[in-house]
Amino acid sequence: MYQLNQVDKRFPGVHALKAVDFTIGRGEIVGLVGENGAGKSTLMKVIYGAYQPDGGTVTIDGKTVRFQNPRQAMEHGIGMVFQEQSLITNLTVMENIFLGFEQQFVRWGVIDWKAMAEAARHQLRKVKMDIDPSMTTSKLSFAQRQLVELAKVLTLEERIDGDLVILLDEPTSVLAKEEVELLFGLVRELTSRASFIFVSHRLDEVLELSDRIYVMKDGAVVDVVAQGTAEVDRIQHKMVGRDVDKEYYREQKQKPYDPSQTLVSFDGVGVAGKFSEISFDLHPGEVLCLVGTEGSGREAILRTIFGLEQPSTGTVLVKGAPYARANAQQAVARGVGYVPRERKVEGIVNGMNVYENMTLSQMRRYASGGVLRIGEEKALAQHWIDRLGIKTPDVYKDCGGLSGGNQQKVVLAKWRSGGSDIILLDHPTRGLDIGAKEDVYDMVREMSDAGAGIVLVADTLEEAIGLSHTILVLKDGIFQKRFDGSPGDKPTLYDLVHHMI
Amino acid sequence: MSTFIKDFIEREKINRRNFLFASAYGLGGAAALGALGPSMARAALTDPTIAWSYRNRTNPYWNEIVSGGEAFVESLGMSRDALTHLINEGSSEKSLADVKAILAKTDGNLALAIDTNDAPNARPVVEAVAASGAYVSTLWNKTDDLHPWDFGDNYVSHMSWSDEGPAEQTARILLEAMGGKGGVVHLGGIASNNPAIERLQGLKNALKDYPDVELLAAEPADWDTQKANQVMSAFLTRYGDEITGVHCANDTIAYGVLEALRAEGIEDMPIVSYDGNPQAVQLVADKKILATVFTNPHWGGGITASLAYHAAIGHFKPSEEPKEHREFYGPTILVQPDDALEFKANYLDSVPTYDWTDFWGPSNGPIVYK
Amino acid sequence: MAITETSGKTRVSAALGREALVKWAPLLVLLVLCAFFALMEPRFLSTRNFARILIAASPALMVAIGVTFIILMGSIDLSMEGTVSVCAVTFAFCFLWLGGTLASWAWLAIPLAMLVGAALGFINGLVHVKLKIPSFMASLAMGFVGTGLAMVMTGGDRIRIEDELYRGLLTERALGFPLMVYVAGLFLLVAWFIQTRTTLGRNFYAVGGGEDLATASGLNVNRVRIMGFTLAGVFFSVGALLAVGRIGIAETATGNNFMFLSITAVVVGGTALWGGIGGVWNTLVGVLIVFVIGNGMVVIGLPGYVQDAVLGILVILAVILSTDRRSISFVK
Amino acid sequence: MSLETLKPYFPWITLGALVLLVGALNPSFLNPASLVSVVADIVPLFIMALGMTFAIYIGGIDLSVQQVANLVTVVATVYLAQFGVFVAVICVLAGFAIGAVSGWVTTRQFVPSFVATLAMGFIALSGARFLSGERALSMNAEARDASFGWMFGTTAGVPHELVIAGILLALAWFLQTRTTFGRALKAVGAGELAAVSSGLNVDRIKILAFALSGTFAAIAGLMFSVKLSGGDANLANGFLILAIVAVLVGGTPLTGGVGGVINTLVGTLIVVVIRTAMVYLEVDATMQQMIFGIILIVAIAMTIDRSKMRIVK
Repeated sequence: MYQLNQVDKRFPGVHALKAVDFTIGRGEIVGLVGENGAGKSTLMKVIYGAYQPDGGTVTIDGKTVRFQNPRQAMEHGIGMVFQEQSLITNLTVMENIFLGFEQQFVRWGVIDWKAMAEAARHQLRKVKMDIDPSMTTSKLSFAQRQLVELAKVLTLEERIDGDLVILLDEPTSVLAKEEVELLFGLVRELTSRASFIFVSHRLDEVLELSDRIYVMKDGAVVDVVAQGTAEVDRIQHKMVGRDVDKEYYREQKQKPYDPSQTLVSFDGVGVAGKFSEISFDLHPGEVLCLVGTEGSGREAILRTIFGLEQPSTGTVLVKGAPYARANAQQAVARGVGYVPRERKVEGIVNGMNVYENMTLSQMRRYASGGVLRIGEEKALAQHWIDRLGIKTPDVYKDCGGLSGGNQQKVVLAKWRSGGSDIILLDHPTRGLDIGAKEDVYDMVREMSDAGAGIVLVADTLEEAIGLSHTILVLKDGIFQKRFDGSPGDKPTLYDLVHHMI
Repeated sequence: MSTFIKDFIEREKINRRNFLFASAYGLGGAAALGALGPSMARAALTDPTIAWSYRNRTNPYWNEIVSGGEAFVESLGMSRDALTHLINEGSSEKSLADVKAILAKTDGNLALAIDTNDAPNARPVVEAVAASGAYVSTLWNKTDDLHPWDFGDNYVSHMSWSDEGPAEQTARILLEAMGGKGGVVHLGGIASNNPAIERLQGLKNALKDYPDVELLAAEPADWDTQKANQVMSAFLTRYGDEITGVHCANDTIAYGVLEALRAEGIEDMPIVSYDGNPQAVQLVADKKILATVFTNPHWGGGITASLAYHAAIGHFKPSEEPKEHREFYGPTILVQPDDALEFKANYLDSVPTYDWTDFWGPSNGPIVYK
Repeated sequence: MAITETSGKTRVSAALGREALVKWAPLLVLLVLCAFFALMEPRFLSTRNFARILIAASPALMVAIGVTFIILMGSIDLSMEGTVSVCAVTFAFCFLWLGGTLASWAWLAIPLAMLVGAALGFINGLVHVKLKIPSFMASLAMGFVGTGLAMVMTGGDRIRIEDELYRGLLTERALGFPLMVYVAGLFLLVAWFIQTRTTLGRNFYAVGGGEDLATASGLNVNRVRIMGFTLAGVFFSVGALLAVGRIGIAETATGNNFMFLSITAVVVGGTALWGGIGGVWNTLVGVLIVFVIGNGMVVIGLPGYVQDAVLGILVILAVILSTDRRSISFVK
Repeated sequence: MSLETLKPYFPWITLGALVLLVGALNPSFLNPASLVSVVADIVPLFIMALGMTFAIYIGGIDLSVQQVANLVTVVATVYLAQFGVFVAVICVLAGFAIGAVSGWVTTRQFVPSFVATLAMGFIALSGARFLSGERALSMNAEARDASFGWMFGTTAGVPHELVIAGILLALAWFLQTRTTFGRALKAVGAGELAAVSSGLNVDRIKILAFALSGTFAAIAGLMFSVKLSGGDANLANGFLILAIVAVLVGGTPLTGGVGGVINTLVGTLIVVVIRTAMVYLEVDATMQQMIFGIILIVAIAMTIDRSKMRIVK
């Protein structure tokens, strides 16, 4: 039904898509996997009309089409469900759903809000949501927003007579397990009306949902596997072009920590509206993982350690003393390093080069009387580029132009080179390909060996279990359960999920 | 009064004698001849560029000034486009930069007439002109310690107007119209401008003789119609019926005041203003304004350019002229309802042809410093 | 579980309380200011004085509403001084040329002036969108062009509009307020209608809330932007028409002072400069705050040289009060 | 040489093209002596633009600079006789303080800098009007020459103004490229959240940026006051818009983190060339403002580097 034939796309210096063939049939769910930079996002953009291919053809039911912009693609029944941040938060739910297509509710130039609300309710019912469509979107939870995204794309049903193709881009990244199940159920139901292209880093979910899976590497489709024959190992092998280490999470490198010293100590700490009564100790060499759903207070605890949140109750001791005033400068001075989830916005400065980013938190070490010793900065950067294998032409490269994994390495190098020994990792592997993930895991072990204490909010539960010495499960800002996870004696997924939800 | 105006026009046109405004203020003793400054190396220029540098074109006052400059250029047999305009838009910095640019362009072959926008700016302008051997005459703004005779021939002259006396004159007309009692408000110019200070002082001088009139308030309206409109509205709230007369620092302010009163349906408020713009003179004739003071900006604009030009071509040698020919007041003439139309017909609707080599005929005596 | 529920609820109600406070803060500031001036000088509190404030505020309100749409999109428009001048002068020339009174074909000058405003706004939008120049710079430069154009048209002259019918905007009153106040009120309603009930108005919020997201949703953002600037141009021209109605003079200087005045008023009213939050009612309150301060300071008799400082301090205070500090991480 | 590599040099190319164009139309424009004199005159404007660069570099704007300069002309004139050359210290401190308060109001009170600095400008203006007694004041010529005469001499044909401008430019450039403060400014301008997450004291850096802007405005005001030998509350009017235009045309867009003080040098020169060219090419006075606006659009369209601007607002 929908077909790409030998589609080519080039950017200056990059051959992003190499003669890609891609087919999706009516009612089919097709998975799309590949490492970062393999060409998935370029392919998606070609499909929904944001990019125009340089070569090859796109056909729908045998007819060749060419989209100049996403809108034209929509008119042919192709819609995209973006990640949760793609709703405009100051608009109401219904406005978001019908953004760009308000004209159907306009009578004599006036928007009929009642009609729009009614139509929006109809869409929301498709995703089994019962909320007031005139609510401001900023008041929804992330999971709700993801469903609204889907409802928005499903408006194509009414608009388009022909078949629908819906792209799902990492739709599960913010969802809890049960929400994922709900979403998958919905998608399966909807196959009566639409075909889906499902893009995710979570291979298990792709395997579970998809009828067929396209595996991409270096801009080309390297394999197409049907559901029955798909194996994680084989797909991973194709994706990275090598076998993934069975010891993925480097469990063999996990060493016991030293409980005699304490780096961070929480005693009955609470932040109003975020979490309450949290107590734990972080020791040198320990990886402490905070587990819970979105909004369970995990991030707020990290932010409290980093001085960005002021605790309203309890005491926080960092290296034995509380902060005089909670701010990030104090935390950094105490040796706390923060690897934020929003890497591109909070992790690196887009527009500054590698060495400038690496010394940003520790400029004083490379300055005399406020004057920078740029030579030393470059030497430091070069040292860490070599040590971590950061792929960059030179130290002058703008960090905004690096791939996600290399950006993350720059952020980690920033803290490690500055001697930080309390490292806060917020989704450190989010959006990274397998190779880059493994590098991050290696670094986590290295840091532990060097005596650093790590507080981790992991991307997946497997990751949490695999990496951590200690797991704290949180729900709605309340401490639920503590697990010890020495190698060979780790809690199971079920143990954690049981306390999370 | 009408014969007065006729006389005035006649004299300005042809008479070389000094004409003095008929009242007893403002004229100090004759200034002694000072030591002449060093004369410049370049004696005289041939065919210099004639330029007028002024604040903006949006004010009718400056348009009048410029029309004088253009009339002068035409009197030399050139087209009016031959006059170079430099507009500073109220920026001293641009004023000075423009002067530097035109000095560089003409390589000093320049006769410049200028209002420097702000008094302190006069010194660097004059210094720059003198340094490149060009000639300059200034109007209105200069600091008290800056004198043409300190620059030999190159700083030809400075003309200003003594506003305190005429403003007092209009104030007296106003206070009489108010019957010598009630409350008056004053809407002034940009507070730091010299004429704004003098015009308010004129009102205060007159008030000394009218103990029953109270000066309710004096606020700056920045020579601006819209601002004046707002200030007058607020005055009406604050003082209401207590206001029985309005003293405006210039005509553009008076327009704003009139409209503010009009909005309230007040038609008969005594108002006086200053500058004698055509529209204001018409309003005087219509008895909307009791009096305004005409300063003949057309003549001022022409004669300032003429002085610079004739000194530049060596027609006369400024350093040989007495001090009262180098710093002098411009003419002022009071316009009241009974002679306004005649004045307008003779003076504004058909601009008199002036003898632009009669440099000091209509002037009003040497400038006096307090 | 129960604990979470209640804490959740208190969280919500606290948030609602704060939200409501921030939402109504500009109006509260306005009321407090009025109460203060009335206490200092009882005459402040009279219909006639409010009429005076509204007369002064009407043209500025129109200009501020125009720029509100632009600011809602997260852009800025600094071209209003030029546009207002050109529209005022065009109107005056055409009005006089077509007969000089509303009772003749001269009324055509009114739609014509609005058309000119739309055209200038359209060009402004084109320069901004097509040349990819940030609106701050594009509109600043277009402002120069506008003022310059008005100057070329008038040669510096002022044009008087004496027509009693047209000046009826100022002189005719109903319920104590001149007609121009009602005209401004009518256009305020039009603006409110555009803001809430038309696609274009809602799209301003979409662009301000997330431009790239709006593009991805199939919204033609460039078109919305250009139409926004065009609409702003129309409101600038209405401001020009009222300014001429108020003073009876059209000149190059008619547009003076509108730039900083209108943007200050928009921000004081609670519309965020980074886009997406606020609207025309906020702008009404903001304009009133600025003009009440101006009027009140003269009415209570503050010395002129203090007035600037008091205005500055009050503006800062008003913005501080109407900003939800917890919802923003930083401001530039 | 691809278009990409040429991009950083667009402002220079624009400047060169303008100079050559005007020179071709009127060769006397290229006379070195007159060029030097024209350039020397814009030094106060340039210094103000230099300070403004810091505010715009972090993504803000400083609309108070003109009023700060106004205030400083009054302060300098009033207190010159009393304090001699040390009046400069008072002026600079005043500029620093006003800028710092603007910065504080912006960063700590979340008032957008557009409004905060505008309002602070009003406060400075009140100060100037009060202190000057609403009159134009002039400096005592002897005191002026004794304290600040050195500002306006020439050495080997080079006006001292240019030397001062050069020193301040070098200082600003050093500050921007070689110090921790300059690096922090860049981080704040390009990615404020990342700067926070790196433990930088972002508020202090922003406040300092505005304070620097005020300081440079004060130096500009002081030079202008000495040059004109006087001061009043309106003396520096007309500086503000030109200073902003100079920064923007130079290629420091309002989005922050891009451009810098060298760009401002080019921008100021472009503005001056355009303005001077009007006189040289005898552009009709009523047309000048319109033509200035049109050339400005062309110049900005040519100079700004759009590659770092994801969204053009």
